Amino acid sequence: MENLIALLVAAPLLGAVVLLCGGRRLDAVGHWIGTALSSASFVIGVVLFTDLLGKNAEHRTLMQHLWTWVPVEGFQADVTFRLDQLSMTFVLLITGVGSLIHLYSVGYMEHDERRRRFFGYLNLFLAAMLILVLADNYLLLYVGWEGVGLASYLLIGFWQHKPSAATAAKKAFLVNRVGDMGLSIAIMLMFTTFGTFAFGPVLSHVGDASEGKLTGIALMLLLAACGKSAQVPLQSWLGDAMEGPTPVSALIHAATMVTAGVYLIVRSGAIFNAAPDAQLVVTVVGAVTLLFGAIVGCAKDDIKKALAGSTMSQIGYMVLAAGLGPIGYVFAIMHLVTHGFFKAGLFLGAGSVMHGMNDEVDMRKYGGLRKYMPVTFITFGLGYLAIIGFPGLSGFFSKDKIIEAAFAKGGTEGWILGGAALLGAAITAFYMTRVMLMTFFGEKRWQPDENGHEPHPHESPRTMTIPMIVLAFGSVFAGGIFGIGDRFLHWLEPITGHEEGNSPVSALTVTLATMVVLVVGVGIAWAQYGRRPVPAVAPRGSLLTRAARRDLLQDDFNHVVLVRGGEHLTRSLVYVDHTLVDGVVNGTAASMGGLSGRLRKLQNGYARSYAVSMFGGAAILVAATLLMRAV
Amino acid sequence: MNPVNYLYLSALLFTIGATGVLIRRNAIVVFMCIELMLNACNLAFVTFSRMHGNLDGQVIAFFTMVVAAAEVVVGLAIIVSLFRSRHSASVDDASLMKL
Amino acid sequence: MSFPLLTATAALPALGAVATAAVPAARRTAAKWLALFVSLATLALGIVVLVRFDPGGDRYQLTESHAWIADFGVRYELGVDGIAVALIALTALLIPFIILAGWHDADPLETGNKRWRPTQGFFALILAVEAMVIISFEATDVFLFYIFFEAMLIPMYFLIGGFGDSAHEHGDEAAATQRSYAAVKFLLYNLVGGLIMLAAVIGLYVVAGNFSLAEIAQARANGSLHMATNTERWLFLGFFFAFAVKAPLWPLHTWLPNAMGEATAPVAVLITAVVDKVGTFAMLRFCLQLFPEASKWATPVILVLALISIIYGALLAVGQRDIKRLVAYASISHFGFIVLGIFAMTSQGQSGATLYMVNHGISTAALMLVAGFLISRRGSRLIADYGGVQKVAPVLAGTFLIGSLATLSLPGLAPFVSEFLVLVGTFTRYPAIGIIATFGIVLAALYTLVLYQRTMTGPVKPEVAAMPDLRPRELLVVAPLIVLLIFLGVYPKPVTDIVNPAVKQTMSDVHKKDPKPSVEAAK
Amino acid sequence: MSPQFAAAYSTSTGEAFQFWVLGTVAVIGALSTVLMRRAVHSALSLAGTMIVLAVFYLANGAYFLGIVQIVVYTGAIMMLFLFVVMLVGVTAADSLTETIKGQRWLALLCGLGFGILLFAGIGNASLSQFDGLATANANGNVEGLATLIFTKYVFAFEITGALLITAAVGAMVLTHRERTERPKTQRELSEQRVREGKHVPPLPAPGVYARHNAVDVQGLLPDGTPSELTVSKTLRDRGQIRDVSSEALNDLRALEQRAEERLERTEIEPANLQRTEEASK
Repeated sequence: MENLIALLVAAPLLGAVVLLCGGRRLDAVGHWIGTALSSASFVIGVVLFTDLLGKNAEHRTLMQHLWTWVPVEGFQADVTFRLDQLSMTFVLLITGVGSLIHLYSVGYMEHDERRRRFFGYLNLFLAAMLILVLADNYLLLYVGWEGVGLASYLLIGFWQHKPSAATAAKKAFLVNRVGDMGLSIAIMLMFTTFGTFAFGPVLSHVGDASEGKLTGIALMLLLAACGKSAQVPLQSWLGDAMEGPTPVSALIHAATMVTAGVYLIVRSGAIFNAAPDAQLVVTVVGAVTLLFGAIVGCAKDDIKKALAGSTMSQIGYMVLAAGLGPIGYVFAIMHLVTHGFFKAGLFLGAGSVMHGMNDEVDMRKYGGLRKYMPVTFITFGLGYLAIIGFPGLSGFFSKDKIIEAAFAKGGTEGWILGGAALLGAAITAFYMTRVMLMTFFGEKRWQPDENGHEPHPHESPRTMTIPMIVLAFGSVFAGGIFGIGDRFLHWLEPITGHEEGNSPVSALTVTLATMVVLVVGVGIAWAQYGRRPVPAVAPRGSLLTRAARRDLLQDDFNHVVLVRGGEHLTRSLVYVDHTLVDGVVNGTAASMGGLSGRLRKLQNGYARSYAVSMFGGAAILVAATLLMRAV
Repeated sequence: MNPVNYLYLSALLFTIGATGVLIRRNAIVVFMCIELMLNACNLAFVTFSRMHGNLDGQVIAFFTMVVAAAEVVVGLAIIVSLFRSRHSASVDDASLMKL
Repeated sequence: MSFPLLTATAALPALGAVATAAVPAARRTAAKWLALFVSLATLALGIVVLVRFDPGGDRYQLTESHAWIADFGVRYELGVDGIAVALIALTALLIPFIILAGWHDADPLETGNKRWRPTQGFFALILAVEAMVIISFEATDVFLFYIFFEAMLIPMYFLIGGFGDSAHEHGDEAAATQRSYAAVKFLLYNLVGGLIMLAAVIGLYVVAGNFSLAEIAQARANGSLHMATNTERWLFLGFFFAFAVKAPLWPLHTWLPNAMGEATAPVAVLITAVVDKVGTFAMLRFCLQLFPEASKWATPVILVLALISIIYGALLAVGQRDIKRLVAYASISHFGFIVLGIFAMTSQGQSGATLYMVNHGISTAALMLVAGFLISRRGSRLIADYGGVQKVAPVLAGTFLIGSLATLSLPGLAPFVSEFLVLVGTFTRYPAIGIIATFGIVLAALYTLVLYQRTMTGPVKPEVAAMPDLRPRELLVVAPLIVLLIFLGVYPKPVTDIVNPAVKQTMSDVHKKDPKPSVEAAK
Repeated sequence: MSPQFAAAYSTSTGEAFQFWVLGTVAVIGALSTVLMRRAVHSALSLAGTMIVLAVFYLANGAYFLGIVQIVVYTGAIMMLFLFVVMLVGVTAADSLTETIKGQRWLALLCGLGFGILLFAGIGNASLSQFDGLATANANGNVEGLATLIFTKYVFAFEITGALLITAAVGAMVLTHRERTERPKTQRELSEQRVREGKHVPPLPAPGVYARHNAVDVQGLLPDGTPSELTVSKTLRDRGQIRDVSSEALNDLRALEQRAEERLERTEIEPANLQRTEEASK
């Protein structure tokens, strides 16, 4: 069975190689090859999953050693895959949602002449993501980590002819690189502390290391997670990443890749557990992002950017949960999986809307679409209900647990974190209702574009609706399946560990409070967008709204401080290099030239002059000889 | 009188000759000064010969004379052809190496 | 006596150079094929060396030793350790690609003139450089090394000055001026370095009485050759200066952007991927072995210089407007990493540095050669003159992207392994330096992606609209390099296996041990 | 010979007297070789010095060299010098003003320094031992020299021969002017002159004035202007034409001035009174 693990990665990798190197010959069948190979990976994943289910909880970790990667004195990195409950969960999520989105893309990208390459990139992404979750050491994880970054870069910038897409892709990669820097420093710290960076030895010897070092490692891991999972302060790339095709946003920037940070934190749980200070920082980052993303999501008129804000916020929940330690790990992952379903569904729905609306993304130009695209409306609606935590749907089970866990942290921290999570739930209800109302309800607000083409909203083809329906099912039932009877908890507990916190408030109170804020959020949204018509042009809005539209000015800060500052720095350095460093050398050369110009005058061409020098030289030689004799 | 005085005389003549080479511009005079230097050397050789009691010094002086003769022949030929082309016997005029 | 394999490996390209130069003016194509054939034959010999080399065997293998200048104890001594073998293989590997990439770079503008034979000259000079570089890697006699270390400058000077890139924003005349400026600058910088090294070489002879690396190192190790502290330091500085110029290390780097910018792309690759490696290689082989104490003494300063190189080179690369100069500054940054790895004095650092030399050679070759193909199509080196190339020439753009990704050390591609090893090796001993150096990887992403974005993406500029995609010859150059980048990124073991024993030796030369991890049990 | 004897070695009083007198002459000769403005004078001074040296050779027991010095050096080489001086121009006197900045001072400084060094060197050398040539010259000086030259130094001697021959050939090559075409006959030359319409009659004779009847004075044409054609080409090329056109006027003016000085008039125009004898130089 172990030997199948490599196949999980190999199938999409093969797809990527074949599709990217295959050339035009494969244009006709490329998308089916890609879909087939990603589905193959899913099937292998299911086979392995059933295998794992058939084993005892203690024997559910499979290892496959492939080859020794970097063997250097005192430094050993292997290509070894590790399949345990945690990675299995991810494998299924990635390959499952991934395959659905492949299928969806067949329809969505139908008119794109570079569809083959798109599928190649998607397969590349799957392979990298699988390496990320299957890696048995941090260095191999790093390969997947950067690999998904690359795939994300390629896919965000898929429509490269649009400068905005190219810029967004570059920005995503760069911000991620800052996070990667954290990961590499974390690995280096691990190496100096433990002499290795394989999961097993590192995580089992955490107790022997000093807390200072562990805090350092943990904070660096958090930095990495912030980059990949778009957490404050490295969140700025996610909104721009929506420049990519919508399936990409669904798969990479909602369901899978952006959750890699949560995976990293949960995977390194042992380290975080031993570094309470770092954990506190994790929860703060999670809470801040949760609110940040939610606020941004409220202000965006671009449907995908609103969803991106939501993604940020939801991942904030997960990070918050992960920061709570063993109380929250399981719920972080659970929310991650359910979020994978409903957010992918929402994005695919958004893609379907755009598909029918000539790629219009401004929600103020939608309205009343429920009549035109019923399937999309229903699936999107189910996703909506799931994300706001409507009782009985997926989000309810997972998010509720996280809020509970936040309170269970105890003390003032618990109240603050729990309060933030509750507030986030209210805002989530608000902005998601807003999206729902602006898109599917109310009067139609679209107009002919400058070429006179009026959009003709229509339902999307079967290849697109089927994945949406499947995901909608996931959005509705996943939470129940996982949550009822604590199935998910029992499945993951051997890996992450679990402990019940001592919550100052009962679970029922939390649930009730959640329901109340939910209703409040929906109500405010309905009052604002449901009762009266939505203006087609955005009103100026309050200061907060305007700031939120600009991603709470974080981008402006980046622009002024990092981009402008960087430009000035590089420009002045170029100047310094040219005038100072090179100037010293050129100055030396020039002074040499001047000196020789002066010395050249001694060479006046008169033989007698030379004779004097000769004679003088002879005299000096004689003198020297005599002196040597005398001495 | 100590015969070393011949050597002092030789040194004096040599120095005068060398200075002459340096300060005169007429190629012929320069040549004469060179001859003077050679003769000064010859005097030293002859004196050394006497000092050491063998004739080797004189032989060297003899060779010097022969070489001087050859040198004068070629040198004067050069001066003559130089004069033909430049209408001057000044060594300063032959300064093509000048900037 | 066995077959002198090392001599043959160096002599073959040398003879090839002579033969290529002798090809009549009209038979240009024959000269090209001859040069390619010779370089391939050299590659074959290089592979034989690689195979015959036994990583577990003696330190120096395939040795040859003949008296040369007996009066000064100069011997013709050759021998290779793992590091040298890896670099010889790299050199032999890259030259055929350089020749193939420069296939049309030296075609004469007018064919009538029988005495005008630039093509023959170009390829002969490349082969001459190859011969000298290889023998520099092989020489275990300091004097022998010095001679070829310096002699390399002559063909390089002509290659830079004589066969420049005419794609200059201010026209041909400005290009010619810039070119001769660059060539002279290259020559003078390296000559100054070489001169100082010569003084140190002579000093070494005065102190040690011979030039044999092995003998001196052994005598130093067993204490029979004692050097006064100051003497050792001065000699070390003399050697190091020359290598730092060649490498090039900040602030001695300014010749590289000029040289790489003005030379044709294949020659630029020759400079940075092959010739400069002699500098870093020599730091490992000569500085550390001959002057271990002085090396340790100078380490802090050198590490700081390397760190400055990394960050400074990367920042300047961001600020460049010219594709080739950008790659040059990127190389400066990378050489900073190599030097950092060497002087971190840890196994990981030095293995990483050696691996880095190989990988940097391949990755820069890939990036620079594709950049050269790009430039030859548009006739401009300015980044601003491009845009949207991806749309018209996807294969070119794809290979360019892979080259860029290799330059930014993407995991899975070869440079990542080496860069990470260097960083880890540095970090274990000097955490602060390791962390600052890590900023280099962010900056690397910045400059490569900005380059890619500005040239390849965005709306198609009218000037590039008719740009043809990679031709078969060009693809033949790039594809193997990319395959190699991926292969060595995934499976660098063949190289590390060869390098590790040599690094172990060097570590014992400087009497340094790797720092122990604080939690040993985890291993 | 014992050291005591060697230390006491001294020459006869006669030789000492001869040395001091003739040595002074030699130094004066050398100095005037350097300092005389005319090359002829230099040459003659040098000849004098050489003869003195010949005497010294004789006094030092180098009889053969002494004779050779007189015969070859003074007789042949110096005559060769004089010959070339004549060829180049006897009358030409060099200006002794220095044209190269600092050259003279440097030369004197170097000369002085070198001289001091030589003197110091000789003074410091242990030159007390003099063997004399009594034994060496026992079989006669010429025989002794011949023995050495034809045995020990025979190879050098042969090479000297080769050197002399080479020098002779070299001198010929240097001074010989290759004729690249057949020389024109007199007839052809006259035809050419007629064709070019120049100087059909013989060239005019040099000028004849009351005070100058030399070949280097230009003759006057019928209109009174001097003509360069009247002076031979060699003199023209050397620039040795004497300009006497304004001499008579100058003389007249000088006469007038003297007359005015006597009459105690003061207006003097010195500039115009200069004789322009060497104006052409």
